[in-house]
Amino acid sequence: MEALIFWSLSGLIVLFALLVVSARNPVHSAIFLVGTLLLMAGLYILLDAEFIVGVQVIVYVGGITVLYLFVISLIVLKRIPLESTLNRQWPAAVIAGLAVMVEVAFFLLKGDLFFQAFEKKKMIYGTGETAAIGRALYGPYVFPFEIATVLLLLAIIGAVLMSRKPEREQTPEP
Amino acid sequence: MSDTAPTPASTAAILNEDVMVLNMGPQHPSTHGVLRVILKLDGEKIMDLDCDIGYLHRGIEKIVEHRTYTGAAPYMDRLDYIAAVSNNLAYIGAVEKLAGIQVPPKAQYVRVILTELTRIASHLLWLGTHAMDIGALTVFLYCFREREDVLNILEMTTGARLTTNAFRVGGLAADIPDGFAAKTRAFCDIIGGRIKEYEGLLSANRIWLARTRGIGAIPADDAIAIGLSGPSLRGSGVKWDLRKASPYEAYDRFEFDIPVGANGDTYDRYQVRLEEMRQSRRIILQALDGMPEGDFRAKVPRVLKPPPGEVYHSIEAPKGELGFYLVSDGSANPYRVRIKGPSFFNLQAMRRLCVGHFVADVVAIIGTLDIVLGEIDR
Amino acid sequence: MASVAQLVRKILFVDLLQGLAITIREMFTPAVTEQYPRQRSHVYERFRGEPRMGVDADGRTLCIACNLCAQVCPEHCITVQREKNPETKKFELTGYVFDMRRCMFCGFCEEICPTHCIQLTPDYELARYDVREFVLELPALERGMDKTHYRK
Amino acid sequence: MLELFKPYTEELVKIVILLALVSLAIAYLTWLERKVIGHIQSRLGPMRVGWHGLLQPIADGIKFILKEDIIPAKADRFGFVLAPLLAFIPAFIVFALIPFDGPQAFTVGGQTYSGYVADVNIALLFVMAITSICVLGLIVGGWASNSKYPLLGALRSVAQLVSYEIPMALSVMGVVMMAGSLSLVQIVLAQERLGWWFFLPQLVGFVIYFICGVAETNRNPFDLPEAEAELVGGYHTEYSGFRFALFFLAEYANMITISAVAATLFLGGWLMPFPSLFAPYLSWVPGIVWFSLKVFALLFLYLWFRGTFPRYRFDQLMGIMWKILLPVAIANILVTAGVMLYLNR
Repeated sequence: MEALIFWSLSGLIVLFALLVVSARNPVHSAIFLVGTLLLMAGLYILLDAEFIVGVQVIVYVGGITVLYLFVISLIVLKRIPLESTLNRQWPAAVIAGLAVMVEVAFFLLKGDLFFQAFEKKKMIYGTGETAAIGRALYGPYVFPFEIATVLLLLAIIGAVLMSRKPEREQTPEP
Repeated sequence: MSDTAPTPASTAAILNEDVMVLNMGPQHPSTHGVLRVILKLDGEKIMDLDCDIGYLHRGIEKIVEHRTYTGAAPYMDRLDYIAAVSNNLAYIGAVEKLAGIQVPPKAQYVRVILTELTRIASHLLWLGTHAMDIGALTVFLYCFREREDVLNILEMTTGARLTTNAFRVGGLAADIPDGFAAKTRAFCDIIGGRIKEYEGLLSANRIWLARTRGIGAIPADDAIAIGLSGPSLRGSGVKWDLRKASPYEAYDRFEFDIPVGANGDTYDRYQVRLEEMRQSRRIILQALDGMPEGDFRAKVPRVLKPPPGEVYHSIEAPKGELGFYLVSDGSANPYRVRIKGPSFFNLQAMRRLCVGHFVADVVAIIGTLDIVLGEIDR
Repeated sequence: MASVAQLVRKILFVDLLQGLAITIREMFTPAVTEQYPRQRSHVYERFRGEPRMGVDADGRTLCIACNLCAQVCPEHCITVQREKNPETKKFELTGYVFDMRRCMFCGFCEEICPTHCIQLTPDYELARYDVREFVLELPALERGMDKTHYRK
Repeated sequence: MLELFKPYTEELVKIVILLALVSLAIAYLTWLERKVIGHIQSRLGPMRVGWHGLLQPIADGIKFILKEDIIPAKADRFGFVLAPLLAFIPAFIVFALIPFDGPQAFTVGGQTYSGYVADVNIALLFVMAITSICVLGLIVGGWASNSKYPLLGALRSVAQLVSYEIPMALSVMGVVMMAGSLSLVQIVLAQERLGWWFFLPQLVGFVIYFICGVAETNRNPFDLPEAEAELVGGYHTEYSGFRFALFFLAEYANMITISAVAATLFLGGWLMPFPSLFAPYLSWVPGIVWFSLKVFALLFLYLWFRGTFPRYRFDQLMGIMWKILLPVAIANILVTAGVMLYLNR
């Protein structure tokens, strides 16, 4: 049963990923991206990582792709012509893709070490998954965690500053 | 459309920026008829707007040139169809002025009662639709419930609910029916409490305050310059009411106050109209108490041929100054009829009130101006 | 002090609760709805609805063919067809057409009629499927239009 | 293949029952809304189809199905067809996680069954996650209609829903901290152990949650995405027939979800009120009845609000969220944590 679900999910993920890059309409791409991300959440369920499932859906589907869609629909509003997805950047994309594949292959073949380390951590921080993540984040990893929050805060402030319009003269009051 | 055209700088900004042009109307739930507002938006902020009118043009001013003086009166009901009695009064008053007809006091009192009832009905409809534009559905139905009482009184007295054709040159169509006074008093008894009810739903409500305070504010000078009249003008603090300034009918015999606002924003206009309803109630009760006996109609020749000349007669309609300019060439038909409708002038303030606010405020501002397209387009 | 009280009221949603109290009270007051075909609203006798022509006790028309109604009608929707009787030197009615498509129910005709023949009656259910049915001739005016009284 | 599903028979049966019940509940929620608002406005609401309009929802459903399916010529067909489903399906998935009754709710043939489909240990997080998917339906629908009013409505709704998710998630954190679990069943059991429902200690959280819930479901006074006065109909202006019905059903399903989650988190789920007082007399009442009563009370609040309040403006809405709800929710978490630390010292 599990294998069946795994393989069907994986196949669908690959299919949707291909659709994401091949769809001409950016909104369609975003919709397929949602499908990909949701199916990946399915994989996490198979791994018994429920917390990650929730976070995956909230952050990626409910947050990030929604913002993608938000921005895309604003841009499409201005009638930017649809472009083919195969443009001059394709050699770079091929190289990047190959690099990722090599990485994945490496972990598949030699990755046991990392996974063993993770198992150990799991034993240390307990089995209740959400609580374990919380203990880990506020225990040994509190410093990187806080660094990440500060970085995100900076990013927000930067984004706000950049998106602020230059002070235009107000519409004159007659 | 108005004297408040944008400066070239902001026009350029409109052309260059990412402006979305949004056609609001002529079929739109909140434009109160067939008004088309062309909005130029930056996001949801209004950079500029233009009102396109004329979708309800019927050429009433021309039509009535081919009607007799008396036969033209029903057409005036179709101007501001929400306050048909007021239109009728203004037109009939103009004809009487032109022909020099004295109206018996009883007719004058009944005219005052019916006109003030119409003012309440008109303000009720305004309040209901205005509140509904801002999202308060329920006030709309409460207002219509009370308006129904007014319409019943009108139906009982004049024979119609909306296009009443209430008055005749020289007085009334018929004497007041039995039970008129009782029914009117009964209405006056409930309306005070009902106005309190609307106030309970709106006046202190934080959402209502947020949506109306400071929205569409216009100082008194600008309001006068644009030509606002009626509650829209009084909201800005100008104490100008034709019932006091140049009393017609029997208004000089009644005691009432003219409510004025302070800031000229949507909330002030709302308060002014609510208070006007109370004052109208006061006038109605005084008129009922002091109702004189006598004829309800003066002797008027069957074919009315006023002497050549011209006349301007204006009254304080629920929406503002409603004036009729009549030119007579001595025949049975008016030579020229020109209507000064308050809604048309009040609509001029749209751009002045809206620019810089949000799309959602446009509906609030259209609502607060209390326009009726039948009168704007004529 | 007043502003503190105001703030407390705001935090406790006093203004909103006031509105909620009004609506819940209204919820338990009887509705004013009239369920139209089942209940008919009271129509006052002055209501100007369907036009009718009166007849006397013998069933003869009250109309004296004076043509005043046709003259006073602002929309010219009345046509009085009449002939002068050479013996009595009086007009006699030969036909009467009331074009209700153009009628705006102003009531001038019933007001001017010297014999109270033409009347606008309180009947308000005037909807018809065929616009030709709105051109009424004398028999229809005396008999009344074919009524469709809506029922449940 | 059938063998594979054998272990899940209980769940499948429950899902079928749940789908039927929830669909019925949604249908009658529309009836209830029309009735309640009708009476608030001194009207009667539907009266013609069945006794007091009781069959009205069914008549409406038939009407929606029989209506012509219109897709605007310039609309994006793919998105236009997909959007109602994106809004509708997640709204129904959530019900699988809601405990309508306790772990030993029914006894059928000597075996006890629980009053929920699944007890997931991150159920609350999952509910939040699934409801956040609904947003996609709105924005895709608004965009795919290729019309200005729906697009404005969609942009508003996305900004509104994404923002209000934040204080909403924060407002329930106090409950999670007090219960020590994200599982909805465990949260109710924690309230049973505590002896009082969480809305007393977490009153602030409850109020914030409910306000956010009203905003999340686009209901008055936060119904800007579909503010008919300004935007005609909002993101579903161009929709008609059954596709519109799907959006409509999703909105009402979301209302029920929000109320059900609120009842579970703050009002003790299937628990009886004042057990010391009522337990001797009312212990025969199944927990699902209590749960339904609580959900109904919250739904009535929704309808009552709609019958009373005007509508906020968009910028004011965002201001409320960022300037009031978010800080208060965070303060609520800090205070709860502080008190808990003090008590557990």
